[in-house]
Amino acid sequence: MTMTELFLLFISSIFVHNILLSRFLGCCPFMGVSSKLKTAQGMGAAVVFVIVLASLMTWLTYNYLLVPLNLEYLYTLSFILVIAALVQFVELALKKLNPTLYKSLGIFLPLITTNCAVLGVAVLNMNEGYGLAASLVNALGSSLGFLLAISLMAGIRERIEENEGIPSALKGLPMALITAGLMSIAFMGFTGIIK
Amino acid sequence: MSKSSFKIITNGILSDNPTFVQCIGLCPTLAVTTSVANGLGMGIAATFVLIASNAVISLLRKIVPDEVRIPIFIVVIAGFVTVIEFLMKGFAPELNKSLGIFIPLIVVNCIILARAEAFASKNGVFASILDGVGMGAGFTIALMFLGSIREIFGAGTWFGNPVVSFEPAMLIVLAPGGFIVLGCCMAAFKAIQARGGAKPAEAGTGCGCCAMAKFCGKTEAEKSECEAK
Amino acid sequence: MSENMKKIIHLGGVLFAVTAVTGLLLGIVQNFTSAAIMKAEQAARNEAFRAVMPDADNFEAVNPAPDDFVTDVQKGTGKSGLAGWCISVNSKGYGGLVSFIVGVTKDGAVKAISILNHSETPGLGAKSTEPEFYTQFNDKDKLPLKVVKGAASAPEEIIAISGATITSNAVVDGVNAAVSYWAKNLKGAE
Amino acid sequence: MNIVHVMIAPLALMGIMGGVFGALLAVASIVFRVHQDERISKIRAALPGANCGGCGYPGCDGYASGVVNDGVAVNKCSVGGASVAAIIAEIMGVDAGASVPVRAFLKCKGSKECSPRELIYDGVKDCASAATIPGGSPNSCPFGCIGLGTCVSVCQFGALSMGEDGLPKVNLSKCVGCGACVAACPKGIFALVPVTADVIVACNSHWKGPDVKKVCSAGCIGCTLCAKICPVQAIEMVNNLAVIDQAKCIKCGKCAEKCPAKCIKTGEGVKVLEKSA
Repeated sequence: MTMTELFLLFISSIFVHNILLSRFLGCCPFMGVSSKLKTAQGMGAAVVFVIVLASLMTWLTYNYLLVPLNLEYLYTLSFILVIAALVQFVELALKKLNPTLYKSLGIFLPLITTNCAVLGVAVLNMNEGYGLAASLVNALGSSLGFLLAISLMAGIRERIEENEGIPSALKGLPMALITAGLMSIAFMGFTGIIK
Repeated sequence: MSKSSFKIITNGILSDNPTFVQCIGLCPTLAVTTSVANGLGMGIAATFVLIASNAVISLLRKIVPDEVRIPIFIVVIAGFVTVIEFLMKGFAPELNKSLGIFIPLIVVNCIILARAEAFASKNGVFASILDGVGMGAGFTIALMFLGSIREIFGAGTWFGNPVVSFEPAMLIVLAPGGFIVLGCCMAAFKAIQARGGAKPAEAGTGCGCCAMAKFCGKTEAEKSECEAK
Repeated sequence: MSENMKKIIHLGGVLFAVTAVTGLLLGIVQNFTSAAIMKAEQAARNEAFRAVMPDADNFEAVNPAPDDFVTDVQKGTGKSGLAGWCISVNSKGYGGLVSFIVGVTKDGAVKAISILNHSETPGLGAKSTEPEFYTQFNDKDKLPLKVVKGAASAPEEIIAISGATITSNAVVDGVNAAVSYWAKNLKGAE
Repeated sequence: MNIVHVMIAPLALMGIMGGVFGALLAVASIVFRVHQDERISKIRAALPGANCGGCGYPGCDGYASGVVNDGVAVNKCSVGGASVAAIIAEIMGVDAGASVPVRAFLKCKGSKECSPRELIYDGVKDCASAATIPGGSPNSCPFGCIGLGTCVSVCQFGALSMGEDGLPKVNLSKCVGCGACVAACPKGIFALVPVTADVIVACNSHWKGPDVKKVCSAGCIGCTLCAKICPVQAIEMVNNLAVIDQAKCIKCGKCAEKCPAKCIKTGEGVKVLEKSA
């Protein structure tokens, strides 16, 4: 994977194959946490941190534990075990080492364990057969895509809360879903920027 | 079947429908409902995993130390998901191909862990199994309902055989369609509930009402205040 | 320290037990289903190869020399011996890689092609999977192929999908690459 | 189909991974245990958890760590009252000390009949913004209650409700004395009054008599009669407004009878005392 290919992969995983808007990974927190911009960015930052770390750990697990013992079929079990343990470890470490960061970032950590995006990226890296560099670049790109999408969404939803024009049935989540649909159409415009 | 157990099942389908009321498990719901067959396949797979993991988790609930509660639940769920994956690969390859990455992702499907956390780790085996059946049925019905809407309008077919004459709107079957169709269905669901006099269950946007709130970092006061609503 | 040690052993032990038992069960289940999985995968692959090489019925892999287009080569032998080659190709389309198989007969003509997967724009590039595009490649012996718009005047011309010239070019380049690969390393092999 | 590969390998690998992670998490929970005085969590459990701030601390967590770390008085939780104070004292090994519960009291009788509303105010329905208009209040008496219910909306315990006479009513059984209404009222009409207080001046006006008479028939006109009649001199005139010192007051009620404007309320505290005693 040459440098240009890595860069193209980075750009495509942020915009073209945005993990939320075109791959549908990580929608539960995307809908739940995107009502306020500050919490959304906190969640996004926590997700970036966890996805990159998790992709590194899962890549090592797959290539140095599962493949040599040719137990590839255990990838689901081992990946999610690694991720759950990692998230719980990070939460404990963060609470002790940096309480202020824990206040803003840490409360999202338990939600991230069940976030489809983290395992999704890990499994995608495996399916595409990416090397270590490519896996990390894809992880970083996808998680930045997540941060971008959730921040945009939070910004829009904050404005939606104020205006009165929305019919009562659409208030809250239905409106958020339709907004996400329109954002997804916008992101479809990015296909093709990578030749 | 005693009255209360019947209630657990209907609770899973109607009043506590995971997709329309609790709004959890959105990832597969959006991605997989491009066709009814996919929706049905994912629904059945998720239901099997839900029932099996609920049963095992409620069996283990006494011996699980609290610090490692989440990893243990996840390992049990992952075990059953891998079993489903084997069965799918062996006996339903085309369904496996169309569902693709979303089979292993059943492990992190919020519904299953939420039910394990909120219900199975507190109730008996039989009640947990019933809850799994109820929630699974609710999820499957929601998936098939969305799947048929998207397939009829997006591809003009139903279960593969053509049904509609007009030119189907490709967008419905694509990524944005998922969001928009689910949004409209949820709005309709809320409107019907509102007009039907039943107090519209507040769609769980705040994390206070989410079944996963138990091990979320928020303080007790915020959550108790929301439950009281 | 013993109280902490007890806690470490307790937690480690419980998690060990649960994961070990799950691992064991999966091992057993995998053992029973692996035969079925192998068969299903083999069947799917063969069916894809047979689509492009109808008169061959078993295929064995030939380790391909590295090439930026060709990813896999299968030697198809039928009743009358060597029937042809199934060359899997990946070429850069509009939305990403388009991967397909090219059936090349033993005398170098393109028997047929079948698109495996792609991420082209739906409604445009995705039309490459529809018969009226890929059947144009059936039984093409005049090579290399060219993409034209509107109508094909000569046999080696392929009509591009309207609005998806990049995809059409990608497929034709892939086919030409497969044939040139065949000419380079597989010609005359028995 | 050797047994080792099929059965032992997955069992061993997953088992070892599970065991290692279990041990790792155990070590982490020990090494990273945040040193928190367990008394804080015990006190936090005893507190009602309404995070109302009545004790002057940011929520119950703030108060609990305050009690343990800064030695704050154990009876400041007005919501919990004496019972919670006793538990905390016992946790901290300190004596509870008398803590008299307080209740909110409206120092204004300027209802619609006594103080007619001249201006029609249709700005933002909130006392704080109504208090910013020139003249300080849409009502004739600038010290009086505006009546737009900010206090009602702020009260977490549903103890306040808007009366038809335009003044908020305090439901003494629900009021826990958290002081939210005192902070919210732009005119400072609400005051936290100890339950034992029985005689309280229900007016907030510092104008002289004639001006008060023009705007409100129930306002204190600063005639100082109550101060003179009081046998224990518990009443003091603070620029035309009578203020009763609850410590000295013997609750004889003479001032209430003497007051021409009838703006001294009696019998407020007694009802609550019987109930909560």
